[in-house]
Amino acid sequence: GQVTVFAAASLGEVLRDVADRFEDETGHEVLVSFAGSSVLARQIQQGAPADVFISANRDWMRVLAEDGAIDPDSRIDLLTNSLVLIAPGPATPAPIDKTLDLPARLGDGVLAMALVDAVPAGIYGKAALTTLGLWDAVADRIAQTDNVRAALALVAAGEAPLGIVYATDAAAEPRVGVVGTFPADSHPRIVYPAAAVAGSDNPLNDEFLSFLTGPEARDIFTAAGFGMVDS
Amino acid sequence: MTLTGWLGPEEWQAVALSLKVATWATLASLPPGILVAYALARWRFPGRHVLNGLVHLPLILPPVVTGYLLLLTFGRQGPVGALLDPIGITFAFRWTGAALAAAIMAFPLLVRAIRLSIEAVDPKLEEAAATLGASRLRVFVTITLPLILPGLLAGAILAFAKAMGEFGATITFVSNIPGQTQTLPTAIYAFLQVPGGEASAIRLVVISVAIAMLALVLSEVFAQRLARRLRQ
Amino acid sequence: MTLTGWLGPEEWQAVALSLKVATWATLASLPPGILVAYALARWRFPGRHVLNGLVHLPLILPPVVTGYLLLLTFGRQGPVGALLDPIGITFAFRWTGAALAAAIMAFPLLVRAIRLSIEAVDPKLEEAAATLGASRLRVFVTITLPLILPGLLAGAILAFAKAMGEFGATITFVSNIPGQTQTLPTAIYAFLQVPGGEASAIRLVVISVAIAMLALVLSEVFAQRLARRLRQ
Amino acid sequence: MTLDVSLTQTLGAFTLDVAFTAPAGVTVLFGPSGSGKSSVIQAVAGLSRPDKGHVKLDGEVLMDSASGRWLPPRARRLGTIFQDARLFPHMSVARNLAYGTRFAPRDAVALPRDRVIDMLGIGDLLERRPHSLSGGEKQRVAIGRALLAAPRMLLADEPLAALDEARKAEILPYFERLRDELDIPILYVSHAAAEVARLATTVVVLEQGRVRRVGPAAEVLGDPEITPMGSGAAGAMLEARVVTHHPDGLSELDADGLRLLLPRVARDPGATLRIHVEAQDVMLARRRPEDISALNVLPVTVRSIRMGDGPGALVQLDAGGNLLLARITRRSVAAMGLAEGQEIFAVLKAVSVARDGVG
Amino acid sequence: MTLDVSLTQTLGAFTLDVAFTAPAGVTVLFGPSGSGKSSVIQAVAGLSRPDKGHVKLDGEVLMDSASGRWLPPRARRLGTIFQDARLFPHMSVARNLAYGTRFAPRDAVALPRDRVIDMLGIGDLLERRPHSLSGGEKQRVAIGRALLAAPRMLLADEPLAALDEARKAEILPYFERLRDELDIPILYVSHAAAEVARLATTVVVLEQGRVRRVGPAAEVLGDPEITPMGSGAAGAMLEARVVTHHPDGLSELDADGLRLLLPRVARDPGATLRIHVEAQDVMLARRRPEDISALNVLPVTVRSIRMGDGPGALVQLDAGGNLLLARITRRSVAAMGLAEGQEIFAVLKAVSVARDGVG
Ligand SMILES: Nc1ncnc2c1ncn2[C@@H]1O[C@H](COP(=O)(O)OP(=O)(O)OP(=O)(O)O)[C@@H](O)[C@H]1O
Ligand SMILES: Nc1ncnc2c1ncn2[C@@H]1O[C@H](COP(=O)(O)OP(=O)(O)OP(=O)(O)O)[C@@H](O)[C@H]1O
Ligand code: MOO
Ligand SMILES: [Mg+2]
Ligand SMILES: [Mg+2]
Repeated sequence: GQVTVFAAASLGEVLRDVADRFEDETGHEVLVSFAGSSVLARQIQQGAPADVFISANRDWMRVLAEDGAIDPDSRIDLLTNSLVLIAPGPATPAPIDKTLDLPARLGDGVLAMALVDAVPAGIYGKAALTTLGLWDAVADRIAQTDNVRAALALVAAGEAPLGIVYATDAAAEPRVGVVGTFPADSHPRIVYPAAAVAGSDNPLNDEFLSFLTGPEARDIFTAAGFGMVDS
Repeated sequence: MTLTGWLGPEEWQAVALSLKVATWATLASLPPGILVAYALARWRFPGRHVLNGLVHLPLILPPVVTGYLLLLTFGRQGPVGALLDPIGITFAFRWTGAALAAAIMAFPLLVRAIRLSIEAVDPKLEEAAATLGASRLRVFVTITLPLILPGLLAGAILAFAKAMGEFGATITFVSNIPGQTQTLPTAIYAFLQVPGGEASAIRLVVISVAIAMLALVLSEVFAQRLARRLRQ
Repeated sequence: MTLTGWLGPEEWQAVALSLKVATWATLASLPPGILVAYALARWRFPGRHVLNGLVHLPLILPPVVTGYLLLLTFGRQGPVGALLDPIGITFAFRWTGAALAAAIMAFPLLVRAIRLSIEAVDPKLEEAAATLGASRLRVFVTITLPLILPGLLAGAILAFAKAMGEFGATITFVSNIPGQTQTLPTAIYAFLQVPGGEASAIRLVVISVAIAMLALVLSEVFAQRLARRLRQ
Repeated sequence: MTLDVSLTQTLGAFTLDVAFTAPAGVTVLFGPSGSGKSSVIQAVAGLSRPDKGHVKLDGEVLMDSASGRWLPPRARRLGTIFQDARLFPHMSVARNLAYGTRFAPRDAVALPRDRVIDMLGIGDLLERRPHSLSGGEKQRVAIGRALLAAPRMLLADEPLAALDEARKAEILPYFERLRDELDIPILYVSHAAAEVARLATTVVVLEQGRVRRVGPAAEVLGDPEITPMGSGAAGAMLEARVVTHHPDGLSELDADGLRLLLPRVARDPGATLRIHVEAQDVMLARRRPEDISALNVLPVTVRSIRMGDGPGALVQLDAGGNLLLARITRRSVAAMGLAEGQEIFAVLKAVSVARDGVG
Repeated sequence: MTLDVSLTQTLGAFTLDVAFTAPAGVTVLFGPSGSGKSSVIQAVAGLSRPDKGHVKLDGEVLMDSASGRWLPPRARRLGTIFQDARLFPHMSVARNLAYGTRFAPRDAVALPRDRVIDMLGIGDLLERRPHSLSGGEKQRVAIGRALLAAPRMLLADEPLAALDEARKAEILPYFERLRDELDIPILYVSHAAAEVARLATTVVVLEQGRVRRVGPAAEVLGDPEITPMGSGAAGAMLEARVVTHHPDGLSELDADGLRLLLPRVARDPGATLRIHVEAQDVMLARRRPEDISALNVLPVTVRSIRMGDGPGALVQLDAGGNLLLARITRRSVAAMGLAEGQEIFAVLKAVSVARDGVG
């Protein structure tokens, strides 16, 4: 059998590893299409041949649920993530709180983030900065990218002295160091929901979804820095 | 190091798919491209500027927007998609859709090139053919078409190169499903999303550049040879 | 409903910035574009095919890759960027960088159009000017340049339209800083990322299409008029 | 076969308003540059649309503004030959020649391909490409291409104008052969007097978009009223029969009783041909001159004398029923005391005629 | 000013290998199509690079393969006039004319603009665009443009070839005025005999890329050996002085004692001009003919008789020191018993010369 998974781009490598493991164990084939959550959501609205959708935020999953484009019964909150402040090279850790002097640390540089009103990582980051009262000081110094990986790349290349990305991204990029992790209560909870797509009567959907929450997948996800929702 | 050894099976698949998509996109857009170019070059009709604008739209719009428009039109729920689906023609999420997206994005380049060649054909030769009894269509097929071959070729290769590189509209319209719709550019994108994927991305970039360059150089050489043969 | 009322101040800023970026991208790429087109059209030199290939690269590569390459080259840490930064020329995160990205993406289109016009100029006129005592440069400025004006204009408008729509390379290279580098396409992209953003996106699409169409139609009309004046 | 043309057409500041009938043979449209010759051809060929009028070929209506009938060029089957041969550059000569053949109606009586190729002497060119042909060769192929489309009529718009003298001399005989050997009427545009004189059966003189004169060639060209227009054309056309060829390279011809000696003509004894005698090559003498190099001394009667505005005069002569024109000075007219009805002699050098006047 | 040319150049299958010296006046490169005339002009102008040889103008080396010296076209200051006028389509006539002026060296003695415009009669065209000019007007502007660049020499490659007879007749006098009124040497390409005869001071005859003959125009054109090449050219050139204009429209001229009557020439009494008498327009008579229309009967002495391959013969005559050629039939030579040294009469119609032989 074969199962087609539409997954948020930020799940990248890790989901492929999980899919490989699934294939090894079951002999089924997994096709993963990575793109921005919004692109995938719209495609599912238009009848994309996806069996399972894993979104990077709850908004798009909610939109699809309201449209009846996913099977509400199958919906689970799969993963959590955290937000970190990164800098090029090995970073000197600092507490991330109201006292953080971002402008000083930026110098004449910019703060790299994903689009702060559009892309989930950017939206979370803006929320966190606002909560901490740091937003206004840097609002016009933010270099926004179309996805979180591009923000990561800006810091990795040394073009931006600071950036806000997911912890999982930072862990995977050796050229950046983590300055600190944003307090979990400074932003809405970062959740990756997953669900079977309505109209997909693929018998493997349930098996794959439960595999995602199973122990083998859990090991891979946590090794990459994700948290599991149920833990 | 063989090419197959250097590339993983999935990457290899992306190369093959890109070639297929770009080839079909180019071939399939030739007939409408020629027609539109001919109309723009030779006919004076009310909607001329509008048609010209429409053709150029994909150049002006961000590719993602073009992709969305394609999705809204040719998706299963879309007006055209809903029409075609029952008779077995599906674009959304198929390689055919990738070809359609690539064709539409490359269309302005193709039409421009062909239009310029048509404008360079002396209408007097076409008149001469008409006085010899050839119908409009015959004149076109036997006189105009052979004379614009060099320009046609150049335009086709340009379109092919563009089709090989098309990303935004493609990923938005047909997604990025390995083996089905994952072309070279979407594969490169996927690699760039993955930490440490740069090496793989660069490999694919090199391949796609090599293919397009080869096509470009060959077309230049061939077009020059053709042009020399036609020089009166 | 006035335009300013219809658009928020940030959107309005994006329109203005896009116009600025596209205008500068077009103007600044004209001189090198003309030079490269002239070289490709008139000179036979060893690296000709390589140059031609290089010029076409931005067409072939996924825009994101072009953006990364620009970042690696013209970023502050990049070899060229590091060289230029001390003398006050910065591209990274500036509107100038957006213009650079747009210019490079539009360059193949510009060069193609100009090259074709140059190839259509009768070298005999240039020879005649030389026999009258004009140096190569004077011949170019007084004869070749005026004669290719229609093609130049067409190419420039095409480049302008492309620059108005450029997204992938721009956002990757200079990201999206409102007021600095937030062009129309990035604004459109941002709206498309959030549920319910379509209406705003469509507003911006309409504006960008209107601007580009206007430029296209004007250029067609103007080019035709020029061409008629030159017809011998 | 008769072509009946009546056209009104406004072209920018220029107005074409002509009506004429072209009978069998070669009808030459003759007139200065800008007089509307090409415009007529375009309209007859169907390449432009007149505002008013009709074109009829042997009663078949090719176009008629009254009835709104309009045949497109491809349906008219008028073989058209242009000044610039307009060969298809991407085809070999053979394929150029064959081009029109396939479009000809099945029942059209086409000339045999071999005969056309032979007549035009293009057998050796068949595999060549147009760009490698000389201007004269190109025109011959263009003529062949038009003929092989089985046209009902030929239109030729200054087919020789772009060629130099040598090439002109090379092509002209082919048109004469078309006229003499084929039954296809030809509408031929020219503003070169020699061409008109050699080819024309009928001449239509155009001036500023209007027909100034129509008539049989001999009449129009021999009319002192009309000839000053194209002064070189002034002259007479004699139909002559080849009597014999002399061993010293001269040919003896007979034009209604006039005996003429000319440098060898390329026709067999018995053949008829036409000779163009330019008015300025004719000298007049009151007494038969003797011991002169000119071989042709013809007794003639003065029919009319037309004094020009300048120093010249044009004298119309009757030479045994043939019409001859002589251009001499007014001073000579006075000195010789020429008057209508006077019997004098016309002196004609053999080599004067030889140049390009025999066809 | 003398142009010294020596060139070897391989062009595809064609080899050019010429050397000649062009003295002051008009040097005409004369020869059949494909003989290499244009190739010479191109090399002299600097528009092509010969494999070997040199081009020197009054001792200044424009190019020399031995020393490797090569002046680019712009530095040669040779005003070049092409067959297709090559006016700049985006400039008005005035700007076309002015184009070369600004590049001329400060110390170059340029012709006054007004004089050039006047001489060429283009004063009314200054605001027009090239595309609205007739072919003849275009060429006049092209000539003016070349002159106003203050050239040290003029090169003209068949400047009249693309024009019809009327236009040719319109332009030719301008070249004659250049020759007669200016001190600029001219290298002029033509394969039209009449042009050569009217313009040439020196004639260089080319054949298949080689120089067949160089010499003063009168000598080369009057040479029966050379004239069959361009048969129309055969003839004589007489330098003649205008004596007076008669009220009946005739002009009386004097050529070294020969009195000639021609239709009115456009020169004042006292002016000298040259008359081209074509060999075929000359009739011979053993006795002075009387009561004839021809006004010019000249006593001449037969210098040589050259029998042609055909029916013709070319007779070289001495007319009071002037050279005349007559083309007659071999039969007449025999009938008249012509022999070298014989004293006979040449008969010349005034109107024969009138056509295009006076300049
Ligand atoms: N499409 C047109 N628009 C405006 N004027 C035109 C057009 N076609 C022809 N004319 C004018 O009509 C007149 C007649 O042109 P035409 O070409 O028929 O003359 P022609 O007798 O063939 O002259 P030539 O001997 O120079 O070929 C010219 O004055 C020309 O400028
Ligand atoms: N670039 C070239 N390559 C090959 N052959 C050439 C080239 N240029 C000239 N030729 C050949 O050289 C010969 C002489 O050409 P050229 O143009 O000098 O002759 P021409 O005397 O000017 O003839 P025309 O009277 O027809 O103008 C021709 O056979 C021509 O085909
Ligand atoms: O994975 Mo996302 O949709 O780029 O936040
Ligand atoms: Mg005409
Ligand atoms: Mg030549």
